[in-house]
Amino acid sequence: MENEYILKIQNLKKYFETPYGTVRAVDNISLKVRKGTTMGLVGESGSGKSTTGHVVVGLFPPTSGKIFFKNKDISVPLEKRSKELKKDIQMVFQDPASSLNPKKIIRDIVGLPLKVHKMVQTKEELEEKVAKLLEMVELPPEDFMYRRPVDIGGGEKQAVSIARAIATNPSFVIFDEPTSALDVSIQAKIINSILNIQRKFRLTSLFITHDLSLMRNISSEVTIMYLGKVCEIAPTDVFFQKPLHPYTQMLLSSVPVLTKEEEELKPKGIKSIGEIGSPIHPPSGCRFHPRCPYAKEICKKKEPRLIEVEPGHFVACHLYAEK
Amino acid sequence: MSRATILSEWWKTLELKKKWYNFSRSPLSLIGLIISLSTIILAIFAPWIAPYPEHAGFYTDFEHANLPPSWQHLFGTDEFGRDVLSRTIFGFRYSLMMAAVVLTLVVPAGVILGLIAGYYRERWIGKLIMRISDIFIAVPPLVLALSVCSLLTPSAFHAMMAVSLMWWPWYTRLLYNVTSSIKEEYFVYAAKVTGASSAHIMFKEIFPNAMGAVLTKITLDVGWVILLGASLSFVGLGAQPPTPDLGTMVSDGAKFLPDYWWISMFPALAISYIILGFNLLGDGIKDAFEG
Amino acid sequence: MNKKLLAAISVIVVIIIVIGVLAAVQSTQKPQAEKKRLLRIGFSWPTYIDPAVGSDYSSSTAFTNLYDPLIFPGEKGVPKPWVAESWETSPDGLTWRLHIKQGIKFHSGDELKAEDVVFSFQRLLTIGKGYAYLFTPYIDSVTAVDDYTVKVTLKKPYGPFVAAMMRVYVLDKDVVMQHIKKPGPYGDNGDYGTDWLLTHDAGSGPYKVKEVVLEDHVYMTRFKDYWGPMTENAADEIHMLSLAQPATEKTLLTQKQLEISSQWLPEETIDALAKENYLKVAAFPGGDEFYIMMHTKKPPLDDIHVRKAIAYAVDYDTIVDQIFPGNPIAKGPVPSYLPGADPNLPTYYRDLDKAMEELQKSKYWPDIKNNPNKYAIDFHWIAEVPAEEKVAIMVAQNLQEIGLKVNVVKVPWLSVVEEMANISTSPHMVSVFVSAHYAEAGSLLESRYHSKSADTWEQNEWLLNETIDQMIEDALSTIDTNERYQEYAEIQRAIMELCPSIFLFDHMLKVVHQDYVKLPQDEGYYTGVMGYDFDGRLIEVLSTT
Amino acid sequence: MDKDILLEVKNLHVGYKTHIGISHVLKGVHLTVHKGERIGVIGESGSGKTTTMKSILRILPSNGMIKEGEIFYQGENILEMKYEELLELRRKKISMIFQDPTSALNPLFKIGQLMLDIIKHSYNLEESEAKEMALKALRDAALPDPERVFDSYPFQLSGGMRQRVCIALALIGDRELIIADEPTTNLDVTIKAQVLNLLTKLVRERNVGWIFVSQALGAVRENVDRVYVMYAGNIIEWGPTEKVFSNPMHPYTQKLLECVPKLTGTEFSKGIRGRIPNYFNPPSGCRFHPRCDFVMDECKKTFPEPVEVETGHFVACNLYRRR
Amino acid sequence: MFKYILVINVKSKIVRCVFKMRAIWKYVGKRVLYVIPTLIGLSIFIFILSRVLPGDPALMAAGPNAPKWVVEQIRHQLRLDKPLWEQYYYWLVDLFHGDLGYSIYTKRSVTVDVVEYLPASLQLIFLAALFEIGGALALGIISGRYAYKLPDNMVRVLAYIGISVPSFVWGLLFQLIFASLIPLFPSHGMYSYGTISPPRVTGFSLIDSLIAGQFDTFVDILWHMVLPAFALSLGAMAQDARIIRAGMVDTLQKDHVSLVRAYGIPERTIFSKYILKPSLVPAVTVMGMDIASLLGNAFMVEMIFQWPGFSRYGINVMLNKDINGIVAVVLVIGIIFAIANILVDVVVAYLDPRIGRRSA
Repeated sequence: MENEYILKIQNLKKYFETPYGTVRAVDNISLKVRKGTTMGLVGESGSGKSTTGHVVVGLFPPTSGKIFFKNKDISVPLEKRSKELKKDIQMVFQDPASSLNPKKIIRDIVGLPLKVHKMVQTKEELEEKVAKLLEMVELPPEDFMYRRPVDIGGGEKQAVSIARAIATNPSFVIFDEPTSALDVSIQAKIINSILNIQRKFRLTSLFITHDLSLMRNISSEVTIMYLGKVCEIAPTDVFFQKPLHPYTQMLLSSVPVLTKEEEELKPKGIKSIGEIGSPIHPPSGCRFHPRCPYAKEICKKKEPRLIEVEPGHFVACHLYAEK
Repeated sequence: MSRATILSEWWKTLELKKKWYNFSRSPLSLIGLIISLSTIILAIFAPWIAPYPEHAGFYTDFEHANLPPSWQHLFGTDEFGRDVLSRTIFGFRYSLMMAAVVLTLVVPAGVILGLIAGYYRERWIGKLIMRISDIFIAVPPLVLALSVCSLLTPSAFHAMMAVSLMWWPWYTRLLYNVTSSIKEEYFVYAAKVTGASSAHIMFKEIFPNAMGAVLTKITLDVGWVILLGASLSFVGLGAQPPTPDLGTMVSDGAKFLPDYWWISMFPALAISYIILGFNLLGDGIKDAFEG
Repeated sequence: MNKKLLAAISVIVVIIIVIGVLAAVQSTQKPQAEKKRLLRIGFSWPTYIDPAVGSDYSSSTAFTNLYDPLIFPGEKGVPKPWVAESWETSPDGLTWRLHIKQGIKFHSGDELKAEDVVFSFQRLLTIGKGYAYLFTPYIDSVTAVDDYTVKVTLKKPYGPFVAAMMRVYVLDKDVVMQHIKKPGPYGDNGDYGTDWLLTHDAGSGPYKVKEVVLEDHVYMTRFKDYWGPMTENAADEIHMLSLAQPATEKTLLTQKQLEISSQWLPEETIDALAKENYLKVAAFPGGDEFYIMMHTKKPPLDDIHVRKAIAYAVDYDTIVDQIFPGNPIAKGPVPSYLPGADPNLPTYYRDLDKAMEELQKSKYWPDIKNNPNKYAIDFHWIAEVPAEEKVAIMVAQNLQEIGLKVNVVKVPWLSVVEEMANISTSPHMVSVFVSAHYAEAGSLLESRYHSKSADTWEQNEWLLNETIDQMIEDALSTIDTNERYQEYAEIQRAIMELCPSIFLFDHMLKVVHQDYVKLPQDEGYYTGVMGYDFDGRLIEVLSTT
Repeated sequence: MDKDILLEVKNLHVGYKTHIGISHVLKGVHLTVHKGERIGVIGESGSGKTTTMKSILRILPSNGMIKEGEIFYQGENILEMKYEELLELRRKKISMIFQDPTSALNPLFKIGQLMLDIIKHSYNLEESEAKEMALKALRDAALPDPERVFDSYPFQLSGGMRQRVCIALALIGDRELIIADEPTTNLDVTIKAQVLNLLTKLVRERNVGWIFVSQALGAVRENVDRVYVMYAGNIIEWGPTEKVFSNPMHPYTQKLLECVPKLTGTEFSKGIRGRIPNYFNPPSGCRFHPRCDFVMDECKKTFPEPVEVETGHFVACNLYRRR
Repeated sequence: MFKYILVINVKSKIVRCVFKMRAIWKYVGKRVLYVIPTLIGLSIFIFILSRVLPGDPALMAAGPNAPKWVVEQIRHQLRLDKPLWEQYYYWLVDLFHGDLGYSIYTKRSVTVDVVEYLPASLQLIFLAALFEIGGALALGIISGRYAYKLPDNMVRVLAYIGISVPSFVWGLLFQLIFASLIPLFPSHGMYSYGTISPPRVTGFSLIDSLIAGQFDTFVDILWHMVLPAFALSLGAMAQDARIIRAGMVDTLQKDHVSLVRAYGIPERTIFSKYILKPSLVPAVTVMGMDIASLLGNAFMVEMIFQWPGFSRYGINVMLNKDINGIVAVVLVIGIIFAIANILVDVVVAYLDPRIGRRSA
């Protein structure tokens, strides 16, 4: 049964030293991603969701904890990872403007992984493969192959990023807020190509976002993070029916919606208050307690453990620990 | 495929066109281009353009010394009876050669060191490079160049070496700053994640993004190197006579102010002219890359 | 912020305006000072006013005015008794008794006595700088016999000893010893007062130090109790000013803020200034000759034919007509007016055919013909004397005509001194002015061509010729003047034959001065001894400012 | 003239002079705000929303030029006002909340300095009175510890607090119209909700006119009475909020609403092809025609006159004109 | 109890103020610590260079005619007979005793020279800095205020000329025009002839003359300073005017300017307050460094105007290969440069509250 998890994160910590103190970007989280599914990682700024993605892909070595990919320990610095592994895990980054080298043409940008992994020999072969990849993300190759990133729009840039990420035929792709900088009309297009590609390649992916509505449409499982901690993990359907953690409820209630049906999904009786704490000096106990309407004495002192309240549905909150 | 090549060429020309457009937008840039080109042409074709090319070498004609500007000698003659115009034209040659030598030495070294220092800024190698470059930036380049020159025997070669020694840190700094900001860009992350080598990332991913800044700096630096060289020779630590060095000409001619003002003032104007040209051109190139 | 900034800007504007107004006022109103006879002379720094340290032109001029030497050079450098009123020599010439003049007063008011003379000798010899080199090889001991008699014992006879004593300036022992800084390099004597004497004097001369600002000026005021003869209109103050730029000097001269120009004004500036009717140009022998020294041990100059070829190629006339107008072409290794100079030597002159002929005789000729760069000649000239550049470039041009390749290199004076200390670093050719240390041909002959001076700046020839050495030593220890001059003449002839140097010209110093200043040089007077040209005892200032 | 009308923008044409040429951004924008009415302006980035708002206060950048049109504020044309009158308008009548609170607050001045300066210029008050007024405004904006905020530099505050400060600024005195230009775009989800709640609460309490500019369709729907849809410098559809959202008429509005991901996770739209046009050389006729699925020949020629499809619900599309 | 709280309230304000100061001091301390290794590196570099490169300083020091033993004595005195590291070690030890070694050019301790000449240069640079700041502010503000209009274009062209013409050319030109052709100003030196310099108290002749009550001398010195200071300041002035202009043009586009404009702050206040201050932040950095760089340009200008300052001393020791002098000149200028750097940082930190302190 263990094999079905392609990625396992165990007690992962990532701290950054800054002149102002230690930033506890990710503080002891564990999660597992099943093969062929999409795990949604949701949180606000400072929650450590992007850092988690960066650590998994190897950009930063973990401070402590382990990451297993296909049952191999990959919690090592990037230089020590094998080429095979680098080929297998790819990432699409948040900011389309900075994701593509402005001085290169699209062909070379998409072709870089192909060249690095020696998947093409000649220039013709390269152009052929790049053309195929561009078609896959719905960019007409003749039109885009020789352009530079400055000449194309944000959505198109992100499409190129996706083409680059799938160039090596990876089995696992991390999408780090791929559409947060895009307009809704463009976002829809990009999400569609992501969905298509996932289907076509049977990709496993980690989808990082702050947008719960988007998450609803794309992922099969959801992990909610707050200030470097995991609050709740649940299958998407269950999650939207029955959000348990007060933070999750607050998050859900904050989403502005367009229709009556949606309105009904939003938890009532909880209102957003307070400010997100600082990851340098996080609140004691449960990190959410200063903003939590149900906070009790114990919340200030003891950090809640992640417990499974029903199969597949985990929550880290003292409210549920008592049961 | 041929269509693809045509397309690629088309985009390239478009790129150039855009740059030229940004550049030529300001009349000052065009003036700069004209001035710089004129000095370069004068420098290259000096022996054919200068009315008395032999005056750049060992030549004396004391009978005709210190003549004021006339049709025969547009800039007059100096205390040796040499044509100041001819020597000024040859002076461009020497000045530009100095700039060329210094910059060809300095730019690659500074750029590579800067790339390494920026890319490995957290490691000891990056820190070491930056600390060393700090040492050379700790005093105005002129002061250190003068000191180094004074400890050697004065010659054009030593002056160039001294200026080069002072100059690389500026490129290292430039590249360090560019690199350390660009290395946090996502496209560098992407290249790392996909397994590209450090060398590839430094030279193929990061460096092209610094090209504009480097090119701008090189152009502006032509002026500054010439100024520094002229200052060295003004003090007497530069090229050896009878090399027609503009700085030397100014300081030698200064003895005869105000009577024979042309001996020093025309070379002085020439220095200003060449520096002005490259300053304007540099700003134009900056516009071209940034605009 | 707004107001503060406006205020700051207006303050700056006001400052600028005030400065402008003040400048305008200043330029019309000269600063009011009491009327004085001022003698302001331009010099080039460094000037060390300590007689045991300095030895160059400006330092020596300062000594002349601040101190009294044992012997004073009279007209044409003839030695005159001065502090040493009279002297006796033992027959072997090894023991000298100097009788010190009585009643000479130091600036401190104390009387000058024998022990001060002894002290001055000892201090000079201990420190070893300045003019000490004139005495170190000869002097064995100096002692005071009584208050007014000094006994000097020599190691070997020293013919020109009397002339050399023009360089012994007497210091006030008590004053110096009061200002000694300890510890210093001279043991019990600490620094021997070198630090203090850099900006103060301890002399008995007609002027005393008022203020010294290094690299800027030496101000001296008249010493009222001076014992010696003074002209009636002697200056109240002498200001030696460090001036680096001819343009500045020109401005100062025309604004009557400078009485006498510096000694190395470019010919162009002198010409321009000579047009003003209130300015005069004085030219007088400086006691030095301008040489191009050729390294006789370095190929291709180790071949006498090459040297001679060069000597015949140089355009002497242009040099004295155009570059240094007014200077007579040299007639031999020593200036022709120097006592002991032989005026009838065979000389070299420009003759390109002869030059080619000589060059073709040389063993290097085939190489030079095929590849002039192989035997390129380095010609060093002294950066501090810009006019030398003209000579250097002209000579290079001349030698180009006979097919010799020359690299002209401008070198700062001290670097020239340094490179000439070593036979391997000495350049092929170097152009230098060398003056006699005392007014006799022997002085120059010794310092120019004796082997012991080969590693000094005064000889780049590296002649290292034992015969010449012997001849010089013999001549110098000859006490009889005529006999000595005879021997000098022989040496000069021998040197001409070896052609180790190009003898360009006997140097005439040229200064521009205001017409209200009367220099004895205007009347044809000269000493030919460096540093005695501007003697406050003799210069008349006829106007007060 | 309707006395109730607070602000009326008529046929506004605005362009920017740049070195490449003139970019024709606004092409006949019109907008009406009644007293105490809450108006929403929606549109994607680059559609000219901010330009419209800046034109109202005449704070366009120096290269912006109003080519045509009128802006009436209570019957007075703002565009023809003298400088003193304009200052009066800016000081007492209309205020604006900017998109990014970080760049909108001068980093070198304390909040207090800025507020005092503004209050003093507007009301000619004593220092202490002015300070009292500023503190009251901060308190109204629900800022904890207003004294401390007053004495802080912007960088010492969190993003949410900065935007509250901007809200406080906008509410000083008795304004009649508040323009909020995407006031929550750069904030986190939960903070967004807080700020928006605060703003709507204050606007409702004081019964001032409000123009709420936003890309977040949900937030607009939940908070305004009437909504204007902008595309490429044109108002293409407007009407009462409920009607526009439940019955969008313009093809662009329809598509746009489809693109928004839903919490209910219904089928995802394919997005709108193409992107916002280049304003240097905008499409002729209806500016949406190159992206429109129902494009007709006349769309390329003439800009469609608005048609009232139901009471108060207008749409500018040739599809409806024909009908 | 109430009283106590009141006191605390008052105190807290003071404490906050002190805290702010302390934060800046801490920041300065950090910068100083960072600069020290650089200066040590600089001293090692120039020290080794001065000892390793060919040339015999002892021979030069002894003078042209000195006998061998004098040369040896000087060699010993300069410690040139010791291994390099030992020489450096002793040099460093001496440095901590305030002794920079013996100058073979002035024949006294270099420390004395530094004390003597440095004030004159600083004084000149101070006036040049005044010119520079005043001119740059005036030109920059005019240019920024009327960006892309006629005054701006004129200032821009002037600025280009100002930057391109080397300071020594300005010096010669001014000397030619304002001292020779139109004799408004003196051509060289610090005093008119015959002026006795005021008794040395601070070393700054301007201050000393005021202390001594010699107002004439004060004016005289100032009068001598105008041309060199102006020649020195022009390049930097042009440079800084450009930076200020660029800063203003840049700030003009910022949202926060739109904000104050939207709230009815009059244009004049916007320019003089909300635009000027942010544009000054980058300008101050450059300006400070430019002022420090004046020490470099002063080398030529002091030479032309024969200003008896540190830079002219620098030229002289360099031309005379006075190794201790050269090392000292480089080091002292390095120290001044570092101090200027730190001062600039402090001023910038004062102008820009974001730098150097950050609320936790």
